[in-house]
Amino acid sequence: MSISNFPYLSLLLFFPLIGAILLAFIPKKDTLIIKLFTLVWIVIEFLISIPLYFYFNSGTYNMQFVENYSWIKSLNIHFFLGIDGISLFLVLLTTFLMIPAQWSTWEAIDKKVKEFNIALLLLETGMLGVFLALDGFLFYVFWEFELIPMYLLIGIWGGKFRVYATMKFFLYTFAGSVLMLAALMALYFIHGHFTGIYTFNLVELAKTPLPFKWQFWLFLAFFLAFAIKVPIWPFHTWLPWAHVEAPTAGSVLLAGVLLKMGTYGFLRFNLPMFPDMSRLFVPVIVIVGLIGVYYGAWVAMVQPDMKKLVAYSSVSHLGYSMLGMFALNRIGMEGSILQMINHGISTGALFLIVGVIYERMHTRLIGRYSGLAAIMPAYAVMAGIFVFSSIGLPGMNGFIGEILILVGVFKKNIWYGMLLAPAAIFSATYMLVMFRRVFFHKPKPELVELSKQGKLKDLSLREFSYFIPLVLLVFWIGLYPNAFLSKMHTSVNHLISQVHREAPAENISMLTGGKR
Amino acid sequence: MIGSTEYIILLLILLAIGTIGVIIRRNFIIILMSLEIMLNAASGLFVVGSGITGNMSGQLFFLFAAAVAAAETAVGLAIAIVIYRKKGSVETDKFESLRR
Amino acid sequence: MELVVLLILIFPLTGFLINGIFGRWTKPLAGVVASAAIVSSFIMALAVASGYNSLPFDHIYYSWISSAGFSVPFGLRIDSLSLTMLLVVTGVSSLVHIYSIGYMHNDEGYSRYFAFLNLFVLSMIILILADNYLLMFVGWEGVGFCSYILIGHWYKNPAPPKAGIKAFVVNRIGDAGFIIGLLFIFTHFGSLNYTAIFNNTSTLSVSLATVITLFLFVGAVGKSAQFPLYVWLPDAMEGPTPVSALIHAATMVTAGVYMVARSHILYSMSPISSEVVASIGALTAFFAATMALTHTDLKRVLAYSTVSQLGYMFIGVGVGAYWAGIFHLMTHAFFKGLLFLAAGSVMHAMDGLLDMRKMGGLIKKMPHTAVVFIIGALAISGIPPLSGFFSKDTILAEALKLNHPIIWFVGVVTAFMTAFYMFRLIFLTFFGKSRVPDEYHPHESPAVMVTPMWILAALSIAGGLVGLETAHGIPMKNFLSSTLGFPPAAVVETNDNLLMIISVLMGIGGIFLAWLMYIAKPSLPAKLANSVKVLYSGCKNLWWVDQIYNFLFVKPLWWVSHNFLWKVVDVKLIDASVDDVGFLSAFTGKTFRLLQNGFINSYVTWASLGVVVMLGWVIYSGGIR
Amino acid sequence: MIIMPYHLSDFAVIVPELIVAALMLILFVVDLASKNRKKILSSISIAGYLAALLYSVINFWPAVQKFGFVGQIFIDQAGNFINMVVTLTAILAVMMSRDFLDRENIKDGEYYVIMAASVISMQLLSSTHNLIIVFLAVETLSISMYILTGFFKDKEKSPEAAMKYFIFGAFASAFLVVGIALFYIYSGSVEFSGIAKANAEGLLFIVAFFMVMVGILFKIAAFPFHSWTPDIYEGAPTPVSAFMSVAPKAAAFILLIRFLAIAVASITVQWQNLLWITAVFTMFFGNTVALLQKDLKRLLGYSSIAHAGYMLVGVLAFNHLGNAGVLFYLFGYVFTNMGAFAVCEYLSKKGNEDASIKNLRGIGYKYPAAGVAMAFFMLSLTGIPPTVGFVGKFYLFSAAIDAHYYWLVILGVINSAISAYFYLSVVVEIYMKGDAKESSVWLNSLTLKYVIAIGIAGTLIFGILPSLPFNAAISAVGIL
Repeated sequence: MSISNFPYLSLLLFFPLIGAILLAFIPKKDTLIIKLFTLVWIVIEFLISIPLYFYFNSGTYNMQFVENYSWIKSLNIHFFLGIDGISLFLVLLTTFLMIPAQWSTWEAIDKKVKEFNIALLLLETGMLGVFLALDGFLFYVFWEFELIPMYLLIGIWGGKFRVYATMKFFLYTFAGSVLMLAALMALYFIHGHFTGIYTFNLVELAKTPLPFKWQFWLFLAFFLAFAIKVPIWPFHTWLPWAHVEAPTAGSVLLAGVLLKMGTYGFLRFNLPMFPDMSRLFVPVIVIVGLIGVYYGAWVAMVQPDMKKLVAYSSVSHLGYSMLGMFALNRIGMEGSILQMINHGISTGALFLIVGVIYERMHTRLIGRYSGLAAIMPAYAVMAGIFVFSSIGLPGMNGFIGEILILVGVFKKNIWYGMLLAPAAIFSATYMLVMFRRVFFHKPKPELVELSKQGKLKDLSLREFSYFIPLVLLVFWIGLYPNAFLSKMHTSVNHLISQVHREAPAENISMLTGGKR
Repeated sequence: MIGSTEYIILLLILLAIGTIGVIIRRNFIIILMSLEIMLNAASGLFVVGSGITGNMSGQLFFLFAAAVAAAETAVGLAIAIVIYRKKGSVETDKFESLRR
Repeated sequence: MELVVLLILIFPLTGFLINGIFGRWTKPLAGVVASAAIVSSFIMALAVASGYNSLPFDHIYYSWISSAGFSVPFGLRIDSLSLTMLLVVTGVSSLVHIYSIGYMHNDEGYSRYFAFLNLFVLSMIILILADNYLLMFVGWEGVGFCSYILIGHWYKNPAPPKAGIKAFVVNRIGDAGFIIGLLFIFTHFGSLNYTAIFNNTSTLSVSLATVITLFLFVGAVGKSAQFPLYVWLPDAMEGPTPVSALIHAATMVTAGVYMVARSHILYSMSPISSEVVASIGALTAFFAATMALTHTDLKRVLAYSTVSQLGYMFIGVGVGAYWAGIFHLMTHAFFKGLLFLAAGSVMHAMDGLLDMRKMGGLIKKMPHTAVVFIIGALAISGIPPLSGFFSKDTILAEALKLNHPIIWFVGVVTAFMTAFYMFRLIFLTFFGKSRVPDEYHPHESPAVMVTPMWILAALSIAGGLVGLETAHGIPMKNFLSSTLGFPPAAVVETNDNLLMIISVLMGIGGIFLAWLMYIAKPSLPAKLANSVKVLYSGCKNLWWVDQIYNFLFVKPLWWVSHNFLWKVVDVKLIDASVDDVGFLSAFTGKTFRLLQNGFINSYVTWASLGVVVMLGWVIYSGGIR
Repeated sequence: MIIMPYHLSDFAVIVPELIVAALMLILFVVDLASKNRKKILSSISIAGYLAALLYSVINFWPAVQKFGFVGQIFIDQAGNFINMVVTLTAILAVMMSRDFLDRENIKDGEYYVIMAASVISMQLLSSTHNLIIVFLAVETLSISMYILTGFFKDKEKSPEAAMKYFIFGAFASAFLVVGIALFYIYSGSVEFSGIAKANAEGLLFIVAFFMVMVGILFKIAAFPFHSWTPDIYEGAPTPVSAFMSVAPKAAAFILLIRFLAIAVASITVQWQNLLWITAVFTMFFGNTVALLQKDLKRLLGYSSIAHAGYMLVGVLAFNHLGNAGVLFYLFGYVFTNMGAFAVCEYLSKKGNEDASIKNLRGIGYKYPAAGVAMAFFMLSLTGIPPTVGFVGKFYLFSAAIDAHYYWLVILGVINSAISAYFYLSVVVEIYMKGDAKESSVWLNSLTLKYVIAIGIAGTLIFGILPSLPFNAAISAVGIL
């Protein structure tokens, strides 16, 4: 399906890696060239990814721009890349968010600039790999590979407790994903037992659902790994730590893209491959999702630290997305995917906002700020746009996602919908209370004094320019979401039809071996 | 008359003695001696084995085992000299700088 | 025709964008630009009105959301109901804009103020012209957002932003109910479009209709500040007065009434919810009136009177006389807008003072404002020739006719209280001896503020004529009934003249009592106050509703989430247990480590112990077969 | 008893051993000749090992088993594979010790001679079915290791380590001999096939099996017999502990695989239960105690215990994929572990061997190449893609899953999660704790840099393209 048989996706995937290698040769001293080089490289990467949107044929649900080379013959592992309606926008979101992420740290990161940019480029390859890989093994390789740069980003350029935070982040995700590794192998062999085809090819694995006995265990293993990544409620305690200690670029990408890998994992593994168990598991997800939504909002309300507040708000927003996804109907699913994209944009932008004042005042405590609107009006307007986009004000991107999810969940079960609707109240409260404390009232004397010294300047041209694309995207999705929804329809329909299949009866009991 | 099993039991007892010697005694030389007892017990088993199975290779293996035991003891004594020169004593409980 | 309707929207949008983006440079002209935008949109509305016999106009401009099975177009619809609302909204907004030029002329957030005022009118028009519930919800939240911004306009001092948040959040509580109702509609009808819904309501069971309408009514209660969720409106007075005039009197708060009127078919299908609407309306009317009795702040009294008048509209709409509700909505927009603008000019003159105890005898200093204020007060008290009388009287008459005697009685008592507190306000501020502290020197407001007030005063007077009984029925009734349908026939036989006389008597009685207490015997209020101590203090502190809400909801929620959810559950339970898993492995490490104590003898002992144990295990598990 | 004369074709079977034996003699002579220019010795030994390596690489294919010496010794693909692993480790060890010994001004060249002896014994170990030859090979290997461990006679730790290693080693080999003897008593022969023919399940047979297992488990440092490893790795000179952590393990594992596959097929259930327990305890012991380590060499000691545990999982799987996985893992382990020890040596100062992790602070910025290399070694030891450690673990665990050992794999996977902590705390020291102290003087030895380079190259290349060595391993385990 690709334009020609030009290996388009591999270029997209390895282009940042090449950039990272080239960057290694630039001398460490002239940081400007390094920063400029990386920025140009990331912009080119984004330009490469744009034709994906235009050449994407939304008529068919099977994979497009497919590349399939054999990698490890003995275990039938292939280097298999491809995208469909679900992963298209996540890829675009990744390449798009890289630009503001890198651009926002031109002043913020002063020590070890070269290593920072190399880590960023490696991170981009890792993230793209996860969304493009359609072979279980390759997916796992990139799933782990993208952990390392993020680990270094938080660990080296982070805040005071960075080592604790990055270690917690890494170990927590790693523990979940090693369980997924075991499940992946089990899936490979069990699927082989039942269908005779020993493969890691995700599309193939999704073709024939396994008997329920196996679906149960495999679903739980994958669920744990992705639940930690999303993060779903009980597994979220690493997120505030990771966000508070991460540098701005780290937070933007962590919130913007890394969390989406968890939800994407559900769409690629849990739902298509273990349909019966997914259907059975919906009440659990609903309970945990609802708790996550309300818990995230309530705890965010009392956070003294801005980044922690936004981190807990991510728990709440992604709780929405999970509920939409497990409504198991087309509207809920599309709402969930759109909510992922919206969350990426608005939360990523919120972290950039926090980064701007952190760069100037070096503190994230809400208590230390007041009356910024008077000192930095343009900044206040920008912050306002993203605050209201994350609250879900109609006309902006958040609202579309939320309304679709609400409709989907409501169609699934009225009581779930009625429990979910009031959550918007709390998502408004914590955001607006934070907004008021930071931007309104008279500015504190020290702030006034700082602004006199010219330290608290309003948004510089550089900062302004990387917010503008985000604002345009916010209003574009808000006012004309069909540009995004139209691409998803067929893939989502196919996924929903997959989820509603019945597993074959427990016919072949070849698997005599007990659990040793 | 004494069947082959009694020999095996005797030798296994000898082996047990050697093992306990290694465990209890603190002095490196005594440990060397008990190791030697254990190896002799093993070689003895070979001889008994050849008695039971009737072919001669058991005796041959005894020779191998004995030769190796000798080599090992030689190296053991060399090490004893080195640690004596280092620490002035061969008590094993003096040597616990490598721990935890 | 499509273009004209679209222009009504485009003008405020361009006004918003010009003032919003180029605010810093168009500072002096911001007021003029904004007003021009709204006036031209008003003219467009008039153009549409001129061709009103070609209504209803319904056009879909583009498909907004089209997910699988859930398709929501961006469509506008004009019928007689939305036309009336459109004219009222654009008309009053233009006047308020012109008034604001004068009122806000030395405010440093000048262009920002006008930008958001335009955005407000835009959202209100979207709300009115929407042809489906979701687009109405867009307008619904849009006005909520603009009211948040405009209330918090003077963000420098602490109170306005807090009031803004309170307004937004309380609206959001209502909106949650509205969304649920909306979801019910969608799941049942498969579409949110008015025509699609109202054409096949036959499939709808009464119980489902009740559930839908009740949830929609929760939204209306939130937006139109009815009983449980009215607390935000009095605090909204923190914003500039023209904002209160426009948003909290004429347009936004009436959105709830409009929504109920718009879904009149659903409400008429379920008697229970109509009963709930009417009784909530009555309760709110009476309750708010009691609070207005003893309040000393000029704008707060008007705020409570708005809540009370909204109660009346809900009575009208609740009992089934939808046209009466809308009619009162229109007249209320005129005289309440007038009262607020007048209050604004008083405030402008007294540079911000609102406490009536420090006013008095201002009529000499501000004749125009005083006269205009009196006209407004007369209208609201329901004194005949003015518009208030017609709309309030019809509502009460309809209430009685449609067999709601208790509601009628409550309405009548409230009418008496309305008249009393309005004229208490007038006598305290404009008549009697001047208690103005000397550093204030009140003066008449400039022409740009007075003229809009006079226009509104004229409308308050003439507005009622539309409701006059003429040969072939009441013009307003016929006009509105084309969309709202004629109200059900009277159940209880009443003679209209008697009703009219009763309501007029209530108005005059209220005025007389106010005159008696505040002009004739100024000492009377004090005596009365301590004679009925509890009741008085109840009214004084607004029945402690705010404190109750804080105590029941805000404080516990904050405490639970801070001390329990965050500190205990998040930190102690989940996070600690995650770290414990780490410590568990470190702990096993410590125990295993004891084996490595450096003594070779202990190594060998452990090894031989291992041999024995393993040997035993191998023999035991394998068995000597 | 006809004594069959040995003719020329038999020697064709043991060519690798012969090459290294010749090397040993040459070294012996050159050592006497050269007064104190000892570096020549290391170059010769590198050349010698390279020759042995090339030999087994050249005639690795076709997959045939050539027997010699009355069928007691043979050469097949598995033998060649292990030979490659051993000689490669020897080359890297020699390259590591070249400047290291010079700096510690150790002048006696017997170091290289004894190392050659141990290489011969390991080559022999991997190409015989006869338990007596196994015993001889294990003993020569152990003795040479005792000597190499105690090579730094005048240092504080080295003699103590040698002493401990000797006592524990002798103790274990005693049990080995007793086991062999009991097998002989029971089945009348000392060859794997002969023992298998006895096909017995008697108590004595099991005791015999168990005694032999003690010897083997000691060699691979499995749980009950592991306590020597950390002390010896810390005490011994770094190149020796590096060499010791890889080569003997490789020989021991191939021996274990052959022994279990052929000799004791009759009591499979027993030994699988036994190994299950041993594997789990080895993994947990190695990983959990390593969490608390401050010294890098001791940490690598505990990590080698843990990796023995992972390999036991592969052995337990008892299928082609499992055995091939073990071989591949050993192959990858050479690069990763030797590289890690090389970096550890790189940062040790003259005289004191103290290699505490604190010395690594900030080397990521002072010596970027060494920092990145160490980071990748740690990732490979944890089993994170794109490294050879990950692919190795993947094969081992998937083999175990194929053999329905679900709980074992889950425990194994949890272990690699635990191990992530201490491996990454090394990376934390390298990158995240600020800049390096000026005082850290590094051993500037060219060959050491080559070792690190080969290590990192091997770790990454075989991490991304594992099929070449893995196909070799799969065909090697075809005919054990």
